[in-house]
Amino acid sequence: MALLLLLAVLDGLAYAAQVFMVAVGLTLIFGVLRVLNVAHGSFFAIGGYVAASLGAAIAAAGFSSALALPALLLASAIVGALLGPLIERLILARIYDKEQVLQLLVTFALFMILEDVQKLIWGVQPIFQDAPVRSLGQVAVGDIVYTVYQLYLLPGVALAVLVGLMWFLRRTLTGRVIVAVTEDREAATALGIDADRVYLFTFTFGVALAALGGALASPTTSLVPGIGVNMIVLSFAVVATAGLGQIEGAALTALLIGLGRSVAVYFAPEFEVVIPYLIMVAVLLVRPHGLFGRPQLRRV
Amino acid sequence: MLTSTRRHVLSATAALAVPALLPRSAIAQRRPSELKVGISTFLSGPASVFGVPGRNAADLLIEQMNRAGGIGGVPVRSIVIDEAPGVDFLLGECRRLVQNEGVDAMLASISSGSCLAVAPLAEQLRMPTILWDCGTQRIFEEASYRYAVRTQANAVPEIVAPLLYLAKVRPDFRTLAVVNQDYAWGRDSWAIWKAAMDAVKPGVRVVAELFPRFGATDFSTEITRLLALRPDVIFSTSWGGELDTFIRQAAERRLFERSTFVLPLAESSLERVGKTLPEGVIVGARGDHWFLHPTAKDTPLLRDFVQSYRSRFNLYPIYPTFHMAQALFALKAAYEKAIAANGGTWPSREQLMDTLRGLEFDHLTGRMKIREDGQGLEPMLIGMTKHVPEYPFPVIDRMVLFPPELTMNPIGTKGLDWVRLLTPAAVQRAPAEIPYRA
Amino acid sequence: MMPRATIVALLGTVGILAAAALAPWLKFVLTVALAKGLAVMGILLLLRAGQVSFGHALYLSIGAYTVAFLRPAVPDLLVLLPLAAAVALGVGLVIGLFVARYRDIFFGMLNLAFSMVFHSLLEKLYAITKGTDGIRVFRPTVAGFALERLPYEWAVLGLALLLALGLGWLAARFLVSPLGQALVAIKTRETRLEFAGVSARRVLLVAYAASAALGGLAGALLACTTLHVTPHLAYWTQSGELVFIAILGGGGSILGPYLGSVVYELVRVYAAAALPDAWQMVLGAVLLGIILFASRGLWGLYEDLVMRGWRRA
Amino acid sequence: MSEPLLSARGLAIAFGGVRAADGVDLDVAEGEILAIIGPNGAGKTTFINMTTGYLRPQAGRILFGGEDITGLAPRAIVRRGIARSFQIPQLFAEQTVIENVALKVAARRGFWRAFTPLLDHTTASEAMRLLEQVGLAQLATARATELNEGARKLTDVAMAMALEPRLLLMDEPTSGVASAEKFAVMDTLVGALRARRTTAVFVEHDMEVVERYADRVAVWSQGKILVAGPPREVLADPAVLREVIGVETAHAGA
Repeated sequence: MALLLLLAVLDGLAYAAQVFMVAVGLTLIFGVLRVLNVAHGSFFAIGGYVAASLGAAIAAAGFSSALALPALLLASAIVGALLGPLIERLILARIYDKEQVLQLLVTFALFMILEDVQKLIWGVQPIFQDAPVRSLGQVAVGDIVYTVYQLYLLPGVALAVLVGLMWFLRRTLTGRVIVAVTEDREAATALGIDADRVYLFTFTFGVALAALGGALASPTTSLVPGIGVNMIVLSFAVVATAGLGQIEGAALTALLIGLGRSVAVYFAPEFEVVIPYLIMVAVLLVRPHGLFGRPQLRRV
Repeated sequence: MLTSTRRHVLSATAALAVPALLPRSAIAQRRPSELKVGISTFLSGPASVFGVPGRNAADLLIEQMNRAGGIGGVPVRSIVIDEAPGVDFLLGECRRLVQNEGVDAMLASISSGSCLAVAPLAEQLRMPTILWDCGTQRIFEEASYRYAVRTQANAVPEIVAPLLYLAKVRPDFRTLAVVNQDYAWGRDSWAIWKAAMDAVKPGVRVVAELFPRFGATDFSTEITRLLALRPDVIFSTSWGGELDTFIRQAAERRLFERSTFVLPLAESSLERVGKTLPEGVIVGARGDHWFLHPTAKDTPLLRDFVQSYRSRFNLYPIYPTFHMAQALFALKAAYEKAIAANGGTWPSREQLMDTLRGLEFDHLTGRMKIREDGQGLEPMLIGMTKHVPEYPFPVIDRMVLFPPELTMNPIGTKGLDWVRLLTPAAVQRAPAEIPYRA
Repeated sequence: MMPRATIVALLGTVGILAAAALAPWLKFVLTVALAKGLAVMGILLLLRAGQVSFGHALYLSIGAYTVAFLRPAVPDLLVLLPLAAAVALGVGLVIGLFVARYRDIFFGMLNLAFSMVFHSLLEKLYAITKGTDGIRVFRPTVAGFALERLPYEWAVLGLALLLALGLGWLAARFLVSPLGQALVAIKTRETRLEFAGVSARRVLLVAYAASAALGGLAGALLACTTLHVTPHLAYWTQSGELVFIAILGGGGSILGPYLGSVVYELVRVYAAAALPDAWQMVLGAVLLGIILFASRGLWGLYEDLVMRGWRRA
Repeated sequence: MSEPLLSARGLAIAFGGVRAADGVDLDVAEGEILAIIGPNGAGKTTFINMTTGYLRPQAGRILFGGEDITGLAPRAIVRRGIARSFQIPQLFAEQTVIENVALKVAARRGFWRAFTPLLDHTTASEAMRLLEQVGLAQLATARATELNEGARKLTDVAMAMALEPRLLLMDEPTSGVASAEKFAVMDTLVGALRARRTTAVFVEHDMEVVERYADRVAVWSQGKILVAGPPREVLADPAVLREVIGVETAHAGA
């Protein structure tokens, strides 16, 4: 029983890491831009596809498979740098003054477009590039074999991203400007913060994080059409549960979802699918503004 | 005021004019100048893994057919529609094909839900419809259709055959776990397997029933469970990207070393997963087809098809391409038989359907028959993976071709009831194994 | 304003009937569009209050499955439709009591959560719902008459049109009533409403329950049109589609949902016919264009183009 | 002396370290017009916020017509007959002036009508009467966003009066109003109040306005009521001059 629980916790942690990586970029973008970015799932998928293509190119060129890991980072940087500014400047920037629902729908339209773009570029055959997983090997817990990638690397990267982001947001000037905009957009703009640049930077950064989520997932899963769709709903649930733009909240929510899911798979598999939603409803019932969300001052 | 009213009328007419140009009815008893075939398949979403190869096969085969004179001397043209957006959209599209494009026949759908919705519509519209890939046995068990037939087997033999194979090659297994996708096929196939297993090999203990969400990308928790439970057999009817992912993740964590896998749809993943899939895994192909089919692989028909498919799409054909071929070959055979019986005149829709029922026709890997209730009868190819130097992916060894008599319920029975009547003796009636030959 | 909208509505009705008569296959597409238009009208009510539900597919599927389950016992269309609307209304009231406390993303996501839970129930309770295979609905009688395919299709289209007109008229009246105006007030400054002694939560609940009933009715009409229901109706992309249509049509008039819905279905059909591999891209591009260049939707575009011309004339 | 309409006892509230109210006792008699003056940030608006239920006092009680209304929800307090207007009027931006007022009329007369127009005959004519009283009749169909500040203030007051309150609380009714207009605005406003015999409390910075329109003045300073009485006496009080008006004038000059 003790071993069983340990295994459930390990599985939960590994899954939580994935969930966090999927949701953190969306949380950041939502916190600052207040745009619920449906295209986030597309960026996730494109990150995965670009990483897989890079990995395949590396393998084809005969380079060492040790390069496969940094290639994941490179892929997310490429996707962020290419798509982020393009979409933010060309599309989002035109509608910041419009209603939120229009902003959301714009990203929905983008999602539909990008969905077909992926299909045109990468086809419909599942793509799998697991060199990074293989290069790291396995590790045993009791007599249960785990991959190092899943047990150490994914949670490690998630933790690093969490700590790095917190440091960035609290200790650097850019980070504190972002926090200021998250907390009170009007006040921050009144203080002379150049909101345009903050938006551009945050969106690009968020896209890169989404792509990183996809890139990190790509060695463990097949990339198929529609892979982004599933990510969207999950990350939406995380953002709402966490509280607006709360990175720590996203981490805690991911942890709850990860552990909840693995406990469900072990003891009540029927409930696995609805775990994120049950957690969300439960959290919002007790804390109407999310785990870490503060009620926005009601304006009279 | 007057002018503006006129403008209204004008714009309304303009809006009407577009669709009004389109409709035309086509109930042709005369030999048409072109045979239009509507094809519904997945062009987007995860099931496009099957849908696009199916469409590709149709494109290739129709080209070849037309070069050889088409069907009954009439060239064939396909109109493809996407079934991914759901039933309401698909039914609208089917109506468009029938009532506007005037198609002469429909080849319908991969998803069982789509087929269950399209078959009644075919009936209403009197549209000859061939169900080309969907698997649910419910269609012809719960209703009878005059205008719909199916040119492949269904879920019952697709599940019974691998079970009989397993019982034959590993008669000693005592525990089993299932990992199926959480949707109708995953649930249906498990219900059939469980009922049949209790009849053929009573006393096997099911240690885990795992149904990860459809579209899941991570099976690590399930794999941990399976590693800890150590079942003798792991059964999964998953397919596409999810099956690939499951195989990779299981292989990386050495699950294959602990349990025997039964993967009835894995033929369609072999090329993609490559030798990550170890030897000794029981695999199936949803019917009597594989590009190295043991009895047909040296026939010019299959060899040429595999070659031209490969050179065009850079992949080996997988089961949906064979299913598409079966549907097109059946259509051609039925038309030509009906024309001959008609003394050379073009058959009516009803004549076509009457001919399809009971039709025997040749396809890429052999000869098959459509039963009187519209259900196709084909053998089931089941075998075991083996690594050979000729291919960068596993091939199928120790193949058994289960005949329909052994695995398919007779007309008028329900598959799920029928499998409960199976006996352990059924295992012994399985034909001999055929080894892989290079 | 009002008489002009009435003229447009009547012209639209004639147009739809003429199109369905000239092109039989359009009859189905238009019936589906009208049914969805009803649900979108519900979305519009919530949009007036600035709230976006990402889960109204829940009510669509509740309506559809109510028809599927009750059809064996209740054979008539004219009974099935109000029953479905009533069931959806009941569920909407219960869920509304909970979600009307929330705003913005929380409102949207809680709705999403409920619809996704229902979606997985539909898939999980395989023994009852037949999972993703769905349930076949046998053609119901209409006012006691067992109709053949063609008259039945006309009957459903006619009913959908009548419902669209009648409920559209009611909804238009609702929007100028105190409750309807209070919805707009929720969007601009909810606390002010509280200082008038009006419970914003209760106002939103009324609109929510109405939108649920409209969704249920739409779902029931869809079920009676397609005669086959699947859990896909409850999936979040369907909810997104409803919001999509609402924005496409424009929130300025009660005709917007129907305009949006008809255009949406037609664009999808023609895009799928022209580019079967990239129809999503076409739809996405149309929506993008509308939002960037005509953010008041098709109705707004119509007002700009036609009404302005009208005034000049 | 008859029982006061509104009676606050020992009200206290602090934000962070700032004591906005620190044991405030204040009575408002039926029918009077009371002005509250005091330095910026002294807690005058906080008093309105506490009385209308937007903020809950940390200590003390508020009685209205003898009933304890401390901590009730804004909605419940409105129903008991207390309405307010705001320092910065936030009208319902998407609606016209008459619709803004009619919403409040409807809120009083029967709000739960779903299929009859907000502007039905009775509601519309009552809203129009209110607009006439504040002199805005000619702007009735203008959009709320098109008004100048004075008209916005008056609309806001008309909206509050539409609730037919027994007590009306107004937060700086002349701030933002051009000084040429302020007496005209106040004349209409106070005229309407007197005509309806509505009790009113208004927070004000402009001493001319206070002197001219208030029956009584209360001086709010450092979380307490420094002094209360008729305008002439209070505004002549040297302590008040030093504490409040001195600061005020210096501030206004800056």
